[in-house]
Amino acid sequence: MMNMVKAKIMKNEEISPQIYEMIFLSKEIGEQGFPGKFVNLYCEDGRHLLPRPISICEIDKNNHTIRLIYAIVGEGTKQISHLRVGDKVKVLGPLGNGFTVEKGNGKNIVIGGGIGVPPLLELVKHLKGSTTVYLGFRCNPILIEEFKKYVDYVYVATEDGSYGHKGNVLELIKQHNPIGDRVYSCGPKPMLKAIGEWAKEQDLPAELSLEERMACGIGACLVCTCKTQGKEDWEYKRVCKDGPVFSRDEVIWE
Amino acid sequence: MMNMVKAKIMKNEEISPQIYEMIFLSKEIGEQGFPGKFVNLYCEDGRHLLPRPISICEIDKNNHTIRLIYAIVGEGTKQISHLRVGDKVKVLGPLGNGFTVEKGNGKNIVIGGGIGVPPLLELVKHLKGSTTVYLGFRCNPILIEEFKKYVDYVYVATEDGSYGHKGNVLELIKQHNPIGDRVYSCGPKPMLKAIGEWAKEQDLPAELSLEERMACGIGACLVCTCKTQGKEDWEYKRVCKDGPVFSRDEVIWE
Amino acid sequence: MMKPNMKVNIGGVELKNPVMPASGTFGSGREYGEFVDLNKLGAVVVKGISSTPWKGNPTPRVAETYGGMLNSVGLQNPGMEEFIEKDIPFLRSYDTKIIVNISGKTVEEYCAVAERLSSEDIDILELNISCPNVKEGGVTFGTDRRMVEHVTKEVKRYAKQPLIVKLSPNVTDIVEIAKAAVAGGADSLSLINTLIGMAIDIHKRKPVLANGIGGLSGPAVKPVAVRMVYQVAQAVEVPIIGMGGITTGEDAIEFILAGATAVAVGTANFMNPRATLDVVEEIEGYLQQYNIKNIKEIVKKVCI
Amino acid sequence: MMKPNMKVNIGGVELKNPVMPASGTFGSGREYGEFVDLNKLGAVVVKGISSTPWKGNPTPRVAETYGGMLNSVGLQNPGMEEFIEKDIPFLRSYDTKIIVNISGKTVEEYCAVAERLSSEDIDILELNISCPNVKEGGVTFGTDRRMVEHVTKEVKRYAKQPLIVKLSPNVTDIVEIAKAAVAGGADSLSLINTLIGMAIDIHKRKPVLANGIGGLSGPAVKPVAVRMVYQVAQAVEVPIIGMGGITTGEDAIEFILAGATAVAVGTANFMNPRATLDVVEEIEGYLQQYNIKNIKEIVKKVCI
Ligand SMILES: Cc1cc2nc3c(=O)[nH]c(=O)nc-3n(C[C@H](O)[C@H](O)[C@H](O)COP(=O)(O)OP(=O)(O)OC[C@H]3O[C@@H](n4cnc5c(N)ncnc54)[C@H](O)[C@@H]3O)c2cc1C
Ligand SMILES: Cc1cc2nc3c(=O)[nH]c(=O)nc-3n(C[C@H](O)[C@H](O)[C@H](O)COP(=O)(O)OP(=O)(O)OC[C@H]3O[C@@H](n4cnc5c(N)ncnc54)[C@H](O)[C@@H]3O)c2cc1C
Ligand SMILES: Cc1cc2nc3c(=O)[nH]c(=O)nc-3n(C[C@H](O)[C@H](O)[C@H](O)COP(=O)(O)O)c2cc1C
Ligand SMILES: Cc1cc2nc3c(=O)[nH]c(=O)nc-3n(C[C@H](O)[C@H](O)[C@H](O)COP(=O)(O)O)c2cc1C
Ligand code: FES
Ligand code: FES
Repeated sequence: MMNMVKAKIMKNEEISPQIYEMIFLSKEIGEQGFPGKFVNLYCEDGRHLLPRPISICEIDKNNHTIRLIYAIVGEGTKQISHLRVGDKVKVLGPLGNGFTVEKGNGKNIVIGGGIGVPPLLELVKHLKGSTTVYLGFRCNPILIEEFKKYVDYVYVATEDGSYGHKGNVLELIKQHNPIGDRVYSCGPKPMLKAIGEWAKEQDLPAELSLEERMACGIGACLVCTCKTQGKEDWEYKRVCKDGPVFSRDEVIWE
Repeated sequence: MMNMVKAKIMKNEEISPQIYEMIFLSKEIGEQGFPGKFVNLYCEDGRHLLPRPISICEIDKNNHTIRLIYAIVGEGTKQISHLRVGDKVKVLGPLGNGFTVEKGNGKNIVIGGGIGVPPLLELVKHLKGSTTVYLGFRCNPILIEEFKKYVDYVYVATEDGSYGHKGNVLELIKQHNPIGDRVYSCGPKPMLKAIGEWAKEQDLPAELSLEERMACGIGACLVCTCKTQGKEDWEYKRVCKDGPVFSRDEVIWE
Repeated sequence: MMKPNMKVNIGGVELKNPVMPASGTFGSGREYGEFVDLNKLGAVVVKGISSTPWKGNPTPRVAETYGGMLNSVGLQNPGMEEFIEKDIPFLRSYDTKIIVNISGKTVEEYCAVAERLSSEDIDILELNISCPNVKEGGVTFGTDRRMVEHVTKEVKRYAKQPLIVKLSPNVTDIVEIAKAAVAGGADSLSLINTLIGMAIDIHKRKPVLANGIGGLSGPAVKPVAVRMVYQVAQAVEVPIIGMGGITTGEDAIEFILAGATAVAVGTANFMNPRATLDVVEEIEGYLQQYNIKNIKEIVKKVCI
Repeated sequence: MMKPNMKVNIGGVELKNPVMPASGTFGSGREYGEFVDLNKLGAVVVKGISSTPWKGNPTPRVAETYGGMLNSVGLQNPGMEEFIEKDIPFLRSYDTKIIVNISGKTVEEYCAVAERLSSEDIDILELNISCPNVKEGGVTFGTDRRMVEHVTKEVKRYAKQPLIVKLSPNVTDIVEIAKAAVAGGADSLSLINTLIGMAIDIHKRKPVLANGIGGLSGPAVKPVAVRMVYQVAQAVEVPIIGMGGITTGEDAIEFILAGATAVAVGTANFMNPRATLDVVEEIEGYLQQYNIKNIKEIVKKVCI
């Protein structure tokens, strides 16, 4: 069940250069939220018509609040960053399929890159068994201490070397060569592709959360497709509705 | 000299149903303002591109503030009414020619209708000689006490009879048959047309402030024309630049 | 206050009100059905259907523009058999009319779809000869008056249901095209499809859409759409379904005054999932405000 | 940082930078001269000039639309004699190029204006065969390929200055029209003029414009304009002046990447009287950001 709400903003602050944290109040979205799902935020500035999809970073079911972390990359996210505490934001959600949280134990390898890191926070809170987290950033890492609250091992790579390993997260993983039962990942396309290939080599199942430009966000308009392996031939699936989380075998990388 | 400024809003309040008063700070516009001139306000909401022309109601040269009175009639004025004290509003002005304020004495007859009343307030402050003011409203008259501060005779007509004469302002004038040397008027087109004809019958010079839909507001685009009598033939003049104030003989009513 | 009569008639089919989604923006109604009671719409118009499955264009398929958007979906659809099997029973469970938008790469393909659908339980067919996002068929049929008449006439031979022809705005003379469709036997016309546009990412120095160009829709195009509906309404007798940038009931009234009997809501769904229903209610509000008892009283009632 | 080279060449005339106002939105530069140093513009393009004074259309002549506007000025102008007397000396006092937009009701009138101006001190002529707001001339010349070639060829016989032909977007095939203008001898093409649109006041139930229909301009039309510039640039060799919704330097870069050698700023002036100059500075900023030394390096450099 999706909800269209005008949600009260409890927080909307810059937490790192050009990175904002928003917390808004919504009982409905809070109750139905799930790791890997996302919401649509609407700018309502008259000029930008399409919603901005943002992943759920954390859900507080007791306080009915949803936390988002978003980067200012263009006009829409800039508009959204101007909203003040107490203002209402138009939100549609929760949307998408979310990650499959394994019921059983086992070893989880969770890999995030850049602005793909936030949705993994809610994920690790739900995972059973033991979890190792790898996070990659260009610079200015975020959320590291928070991940450490829930998992024992958090490894970080930064491209500028300001924190942890200097370089990208895949190098770090290949160095560590971690043993695990499954992989969860979210981040930029090239990283996901590499993670997918690595997981395949290791023969690990992997769930990858993709991004694509969207319009409706609910599966009706078919603009957000990604190439996947169908039964016989390849087919276009909808990132917003059939995803954003796909298994590594499904995705056909271009 | 026109100025494009981001002016700080000192006041923006509803003073009567659907009628707002805005006061903003601008030294430049304050210094060059003059009765009958107007300013362009920009909505800056992304969707409404064209400026909204609003007449100057009062100028406080000491405090560098400009006062406007405007009615909410559509989306643009509604947007503008949402601006808060301390916000900045984009303003271009002062624009247009303004009224000719006679240097000499004599009897001035000033006639306003509806949202055409506010610009006459700054005018009466500048007039020499004796001045009689006639104001017409549908209902909810505004600014009456303020006019009384500057002139001895203020007569009011309201269509619903809630204040003063019940009916329109022209009836009131025809009843009074005031004697004067010149007429100044601002209000809806049908009223101005009637005032123009009445002034002609009485053989009084009259200055009428017109309204027309505008784009540039400075005389460049030729969208705001009104039909006037030229030397030989009729011609279209620009309300924004050649007006908004025209003499009664110039205007050709349709 | 008494509810105004909102019923309108398209090619002999009575719709309970003049509002429907625009093809391609509403899937087959399943997704938006979570926000909108489909029983309350005049009709549901489904996305373009072809004889065999079409994959559509590569992604990205959408670019936001000032007050509008470009899409280059390219008529991705599962083909008529899957559509018939899955979507018709779903839609028939609602008390609304079903309008199926049909696509083809050749006149024969259009005819094949029309023929196959003629025995199915659907109410109206809409012939899309105006999609700018496919190389063959689509807009190439819709911009030449002889082709418009020809394809309409051919499809009409196979269609059992009334036929709407959907026109492209990317033409010099929309009236000529509209007349050609009517000459070919169209029972109704819908307009406008999208304007052809392009957006370039100046940092990557390449088009935002993988396909290069795409179709412009949304509020930005409304003045062009209203003008075309007006011009066509002056020239033909068949009912017109107006669309292009409708986001509110006020927008819909503009089209109706210009000459549209019914209206479709497209891009606005993406801005507001309840848009179709909001438009129904706002049209009703306008009629009540002016004490108009029957919506037909204002069709084409703009005074020039 | 070194200033990039912004010089461009239109039909043999060198402009110091690629930015000019769009005809009809800037008068003859006097009014906007209070906000913008005209010396800093590549050229000033004046409003459409005809042989005798034209009164234009009745008011209202403007309607605001979503992200755009409609105008129906109808080429009001004082005629060429008054223009020559009053405006040329004013403009010549600035260090910028003068482009005169010419209008006519007949081929003969266009030719008469071109002939009269050929002996005047102006740099370039722009032939407006695309105004949607006049009954005769204007858009009727601009939508038929044979007429476009014919009128261009005729005017070319009288014009001493290089000739730009300004194209209408209200056509099925912009490339065909562009090729016709070039075949007629156009030294450059400018596009787009306005799209034909309409807005209806639903409370008065009549068009907002006294003229009924008008020309749509502003950011709303940009995707259509960029697409047409792109298509035309792929097909002809002459320099293109791109316009339609440019409000920022980023918008201008989009047109330049699509294939425009220069750009014109129209409706944006009404939103921001400094718009032309802001666009100059923002283009410069973009070139510096990417360390591009000469603007010519990016003309038509969109990769598909
Ligand atoms: C399922 C999903 C989850 C996401 N989660 C997050 C998140 O948690 N935090 C975060 O910062 N960002 C997230 N993104 C990316 C975010 O949606 C874009 O950064 C944002 O839409 C950009 O909007 P803009 O107006 O600032 O940029 P502009 O470039 O001005 O936007 C123009 C258009 O392109 C679209 N667009 C631009 N970049 C992207 C992108 N990377 N992905 C999808 N659409 C894009 C916009 O939605 C808009 O329609 C997510 C995207 C998807 C699809
Ligand atoms: C010289 C001049 C002085 C004015 N002074 C005042 C004043 O002091 N107080 C006041 O309340 N109003 C004044 N007006 C009218 C005011 O400009 C309009 O009411 C306002 O622009 C409406 O904008 P909107 O977006 O709310 O309405 P909408 O109807 O949504 O506006 C749509 C478009 O029409 C134009 N428009 C609509 N109504 C008018 C109108 N009556 N005159 C001109 N353009 C219009 C708008 O500017 C806009 O471009 C003046 C108009 C002019 C020309
Ligand atoms: C994403 C998208 C997909 C579309 N797909 C179709 C289609 O399959 N068939 C069709 O006839 N029109 C299609 N259209 C055009 C719309 O039906 C409509 O004519 C157009 O978008 C104008 O209306 P709007 O401005 O309200 O969106 C599509 C439009 C969009 C935005
Ligand atoms: C008020 C107005 C008047 C115009 N007058 C003319 C004209 O006289 N001659 C002409 O060739 N184009 C004229 N145009 C068209 C513009 O030059 C330009 O082609 C069009 O507006 C698109 O650019 P824009 O979106 O930046 O405004 C006019 C446009 C507007 C808005
Ligand atoms: S965004 Fe519409 S189907 Fe995914
Ligand atoms: S509004 Fe442009 S000339 Fe008056």
